[in-house]
Amino acid sequence: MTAQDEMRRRVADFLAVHDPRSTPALEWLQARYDSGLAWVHFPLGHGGLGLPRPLQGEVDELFAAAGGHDNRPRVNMIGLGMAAPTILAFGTEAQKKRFLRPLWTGEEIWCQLFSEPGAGSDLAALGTRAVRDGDEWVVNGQKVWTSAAQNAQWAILVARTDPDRRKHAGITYFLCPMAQPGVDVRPLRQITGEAEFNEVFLTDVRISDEWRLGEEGNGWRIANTTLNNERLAIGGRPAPREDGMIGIVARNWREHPEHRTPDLHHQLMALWVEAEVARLTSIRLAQKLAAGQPGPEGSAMKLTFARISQALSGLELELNGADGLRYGDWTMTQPEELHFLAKDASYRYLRAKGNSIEGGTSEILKNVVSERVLGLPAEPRFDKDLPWKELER
Amino acid sequence: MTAQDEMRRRVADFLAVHDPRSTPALEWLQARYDSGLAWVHFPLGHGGLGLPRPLQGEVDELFAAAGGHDNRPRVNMIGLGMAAPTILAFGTEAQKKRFLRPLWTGEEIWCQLFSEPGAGSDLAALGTRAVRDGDEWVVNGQKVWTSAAQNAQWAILVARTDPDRRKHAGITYFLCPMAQPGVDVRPLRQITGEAEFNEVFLTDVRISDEWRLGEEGNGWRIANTTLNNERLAIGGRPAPREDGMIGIVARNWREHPEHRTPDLHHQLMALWVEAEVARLTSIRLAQKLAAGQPGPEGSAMKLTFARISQALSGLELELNGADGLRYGDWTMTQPEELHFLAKDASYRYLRAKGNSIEGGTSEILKNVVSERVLGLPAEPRFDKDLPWKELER
Amino acid sequence: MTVGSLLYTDVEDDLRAAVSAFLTDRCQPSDVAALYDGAPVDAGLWRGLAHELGLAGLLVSEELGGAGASAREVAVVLEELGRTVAPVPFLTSSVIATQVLQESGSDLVQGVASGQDRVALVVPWSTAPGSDLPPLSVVEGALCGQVRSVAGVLDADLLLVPVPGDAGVDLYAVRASEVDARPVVSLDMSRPLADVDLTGAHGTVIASGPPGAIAVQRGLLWGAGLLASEQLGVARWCFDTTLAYVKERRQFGRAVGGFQALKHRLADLFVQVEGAAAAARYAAGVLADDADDVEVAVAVAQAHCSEIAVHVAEEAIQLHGGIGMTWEHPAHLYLKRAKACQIALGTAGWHRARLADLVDLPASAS
Amino acid sequence: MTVGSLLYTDVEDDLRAAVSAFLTDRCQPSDVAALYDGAPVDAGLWRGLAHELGLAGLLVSEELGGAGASAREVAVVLEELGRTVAPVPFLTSSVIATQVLQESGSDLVQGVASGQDRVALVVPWSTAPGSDLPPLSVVEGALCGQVRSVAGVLDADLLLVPVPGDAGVDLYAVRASEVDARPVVSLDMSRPLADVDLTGAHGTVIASGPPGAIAVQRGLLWGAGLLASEQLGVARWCFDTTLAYVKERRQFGRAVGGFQALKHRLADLFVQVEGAAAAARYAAGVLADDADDVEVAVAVAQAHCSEIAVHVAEEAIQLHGGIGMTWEHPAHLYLKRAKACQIALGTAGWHRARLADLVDLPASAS
Repeated sequence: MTAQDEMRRRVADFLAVHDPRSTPALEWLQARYDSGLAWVHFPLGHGGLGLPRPLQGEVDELFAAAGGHDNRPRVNMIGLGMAAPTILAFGTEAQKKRFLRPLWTGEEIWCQLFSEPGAGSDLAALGTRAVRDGDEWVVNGQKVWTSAAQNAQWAILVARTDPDRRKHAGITYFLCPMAQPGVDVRPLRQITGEAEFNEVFLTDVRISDEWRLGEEGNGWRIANTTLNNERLAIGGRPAPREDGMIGIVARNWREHPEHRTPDLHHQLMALWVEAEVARLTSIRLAQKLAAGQPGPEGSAMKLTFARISQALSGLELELNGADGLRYGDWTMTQPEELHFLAKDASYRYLRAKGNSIEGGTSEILKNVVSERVLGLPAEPRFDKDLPWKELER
Repeated sequence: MTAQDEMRRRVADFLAVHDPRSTPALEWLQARYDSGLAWVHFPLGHGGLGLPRPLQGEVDELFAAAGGHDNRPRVNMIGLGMAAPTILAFGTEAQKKRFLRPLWTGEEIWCQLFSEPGAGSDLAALGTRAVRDGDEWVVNGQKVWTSAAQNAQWAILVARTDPDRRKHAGITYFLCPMAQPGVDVRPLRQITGEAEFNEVFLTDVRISDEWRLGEEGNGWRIANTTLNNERLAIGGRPAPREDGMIGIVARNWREHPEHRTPDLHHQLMALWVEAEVARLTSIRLAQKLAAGQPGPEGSAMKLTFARISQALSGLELELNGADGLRYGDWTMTQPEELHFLAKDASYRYLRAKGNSIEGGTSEILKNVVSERVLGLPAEPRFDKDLPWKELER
Repeated sequence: MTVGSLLYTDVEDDLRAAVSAFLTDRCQPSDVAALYDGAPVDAGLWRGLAHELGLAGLLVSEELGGAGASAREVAVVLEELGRTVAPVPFLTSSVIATQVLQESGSDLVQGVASGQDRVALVVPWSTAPGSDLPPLSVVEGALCGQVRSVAGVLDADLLLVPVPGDAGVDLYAVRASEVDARPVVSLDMSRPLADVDLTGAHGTVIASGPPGAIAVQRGLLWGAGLLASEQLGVARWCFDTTLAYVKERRQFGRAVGGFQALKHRLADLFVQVEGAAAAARYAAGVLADDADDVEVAVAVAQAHCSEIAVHVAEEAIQLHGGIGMTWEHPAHLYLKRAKACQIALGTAGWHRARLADLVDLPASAS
Repeated sequence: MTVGSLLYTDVEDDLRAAVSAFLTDRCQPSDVAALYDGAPVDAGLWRGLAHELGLAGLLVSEELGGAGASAREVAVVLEELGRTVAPVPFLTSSVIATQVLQESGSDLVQGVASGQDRVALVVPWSTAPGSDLPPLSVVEGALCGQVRSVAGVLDADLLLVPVPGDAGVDLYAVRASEVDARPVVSLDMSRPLADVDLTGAHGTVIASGPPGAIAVQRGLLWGAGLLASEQLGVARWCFDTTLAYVKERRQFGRAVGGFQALKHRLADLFVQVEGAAAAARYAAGVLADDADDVEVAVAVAQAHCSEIAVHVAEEAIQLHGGIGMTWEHPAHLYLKRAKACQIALGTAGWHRARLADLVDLPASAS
């Protein structure tokens, strides 16, 4: 029996016993986790069956088709996409037991306490301090760009535990309870008017050593695992033609003949071609990955999509003429998830500016492509071997 | 009497005595030099009157209007534009006496032996060696990108005289007689088919110490004077609208309605605007210079003109359709001067590629703008303080 | 045609210094940001500029109570207003409406000059010189129709309403109290727009037929040409602020402005902003001299400056990294102004198309 | 429509290896450069490719003596021919003319398959699929007229001459000896053009009316779609060569490829070349499957690949510094091929305009 057959049989068996219509959501999700059908590529006992990762897509589709409850993946993106694989890779058995199940079922939402005002692209320069005090760590510092912090029960956190070592070496990785005293979450308003993200101020926050992930001083390596999962998640799924922004602008063009000019047409067609080529390129990349030719080229796709989405959203405002001068609503809100395409054109224009910053700026990604894909020399570094505390900041 | 009045009076007096129609060219030019009307901003005795530099333009116009002989400035660009100001600034009295007059009259044509295959943008890395032997220097090495070498009697030359010192410190500047044994000039063919430049191989070439310009080891500073004069010369004179490449392409557009497409029109108009803005910018820069607000912004103009000229010449081939696929003549020739605009569109397309390389690559010029105009940090350097002989090449 | 001075005179430098000092004192980025949350515009800001600095009637001749200055001085003021994204009706009232009134020979211009009346031309803010005006009609002496996305109308005292007809434009002067102007949530709240319902409003015809059309076109042409200087001011703030930031911001143990890719981008931006300065100054000079080249100069200035202001503002956001995406940092105020200005008074594409006609480079064979 | 594999099969990899080995052995850059100085094309090069490797009839079915391969294999051959700027009539004869003959149902295709006949379609090399054909006439059974800038005709044995008429195209097969083909000094001497005077030539009509027009269009469409793979080969050579050069060339004590501005440009080029690979492979796949999406796929591939090949070739010249401007360095051969290919079979702009029709994004309201 192939892995696929086994998976299908198990899904069918599960559905025969757990009818989603008659089972409460949480109970159903917990049962699915316990049956190893949460993420089938995870090991037995941790929501999986040790099956090949590509099967997961079909599992989700089968359950969705059967009316299964969903675990609100868009609300817990950090948990599912980043915390879970990191905990799986570096957590103790006890940590995996404690965290993975409520994470997957959505009982516990996660956020990420990585970036700092002074440590963005250069994350390894981070200055949030964690000082050991018996069986606990006392954490002080400021984090930023934390989505979902206002809803999260747990955070993945990196902090400096040894300022005397070089910057990459003195970092430790923690799982931080967000309800702990001293955790102060403040919404961070963006240029759209919304606050998708938060600043998180940490003042004498005590974290049990039990919630340290991996060895002391190994945090940089672990954080990179997390971040690689982020870039993987950002990389494109196969999309139909005219998916996303280009579809919106093309529809706008078709529906508003009165807005057409030769100049806008030139821009539109150039971007249509770019969007189609990007689509084909990302399909080709996925085919390469599937054929076992993996690589860091996902960074290149992120670059491309950011550029095209920014150009298209800018074009759309010009296309809208007098209406391009208007905006939906500047009221500050804290959206639970991002509804990029559902908002108005002016919102998209502003929000798209973040595409080339969040999850690795385009500048950093071009470094990644040129160094890791093309093998060009790394930037000269003056900060790699100095103790962190001696770095100019 | 203002300087301008004085200059006009002297020109009138000169013409009254030296009628160009009845005086042989060389004799007339020598007399003009001796009257201080060659370059009026040069000192007395060296072809000038110590008048303000901006007056020179009118002097040339007055003589041209009176039918004066010209000193073939396009054939001796290196001599007039680069060698002369450098000799004036750094030469001994004897050197100035010996060289400036025949240089200006065109009796002696000059070329420049600076760049080497291994030292282009990084000219200070040059490896041509000059070793002292009594009152002479013995020079060995290879130079490249030497225009007019086949016609030149003299060259300005930089060579390494002390390999034990750091790269910028061990260079000396020479005036090299091109007829000397061991000077081997070979035409260097370009992608256009022509050989505008030469390679010059120097094998045991003996140069009298008399022809050393400035102190031993001071060659880098002197060479920079030469090169700054080059960039000054390249910077734009005030031009009328639709001057140069844009004029050619615009004329082509007007004369060939059958080639017009919306796509080409979009490109044409975008470039027309860029060319007009560049024209206004260079006029504004000249106004700033005249008002005593000088700066290295000339580098920025060269960048811009290179980009626009390349884009326009590429567009012109597309515009020409089936005829854009043709070429004038691939036969190798050695033109005495550059006739960029008089050649066919395909030639211009190829030749324009050099605009962003010769006289400082666009990459180097962007460094210049960012560092010297904007005050951004210099590139990290690993080669500045090492002895030249220890540098990796 | 020869090109006049593209630099600033001493008088212009003094004017700039005065405007700049006033705005530094009275118009902080936080004040502008507050407008997005519904704070009212500080009426004292315009009063100060109009009365203390005498800017309201800058373009109006001295006989009519103005300062009798030229487009060159107006351009300098607009640079400073762009540099501070100041929420004042200078461009709409003291440039566009003033030029319409002057061209119409209307003595209402004295109200502008005295600083008593703020005046707005009632067209969508995206209207380019030479493009169609919104259809309006007059029924039994009263206006009838709506105009969307109009700038400068919310704080105006007097509106100039062009009613296009077969023989040109009938231009009505209408008191603001006659019309219903509904505020629009605008991309650029530092120049908020309104939807204007004119139905039932009464006014006075101050020009009609071809002269009315000419007056409106002159207002729009001056608006577009001088908007370039406002865009230059926006671009300069973005460039200067970004340059300062990359010199100071350190990552990987270095100022980020020392990374070559950023250096080259800043060099490119410098070239583009210098180009914007040349184009905007040329347009201002030609408008001041009422020279033959006006239409070309305005089209070139708009085609270049409106793209450059947006590009520099976008680069400012990007090169500031995350901080540029925050509400707290003023960069977004400039991005929103720059993008709105790109659409205002005709897009770059519109002006390139206009230019094609002006310089005899037709799009197609026919 | 779903997207098939955009990768290479093992069979395609083997084919590439064989073609590459042959060309490495037989077609040096110096051989190509010599063509610009009037050296004759080495006839053995095409003979070897045609007979030893059996490429002449790659697209011809096995019954008719060909290899019965698909557009996918042809694309791989074209990538290698682009990578070596090889002076052979594969694209003109074995792709374009072959498709015209196959669509016409002419048994002349057997001559192509056997390697005996090189065939050329007599249209200007700039002719895009769907664009007008040059006017020719037939007077008393003999052809009459000239066609400028025709590719593949100088070494052709047989010419296919389309004579447009009211009801379509009459397609004549004419022996090369019947016509006067004057060589043209070409921008790309590795695919030299000729001006063809057909006056007085006699031939055989192999298709006429609408089927003739369809046959010609099919040839041009296949040519344009597969030219993208040749352009990909050109772009790949330029990219690979430049990447290797900047790693090795040292200035200021560092490999120039370590300067960040260059690193970022190379990253951009990489992205563009990968895009070209995806677009070219998609076009080849869709042509191979004769799928509905053919016209869109061809237009996208041309719109992207023809720009990218030129851009990468231009960047190769620039990033090689002075050496790239020399005759001695092969980069110029690729620049000339890339620029000629940009114009060949329709410019990117032409293909974007075609695409606008195909995907219902009309230029104007009417």
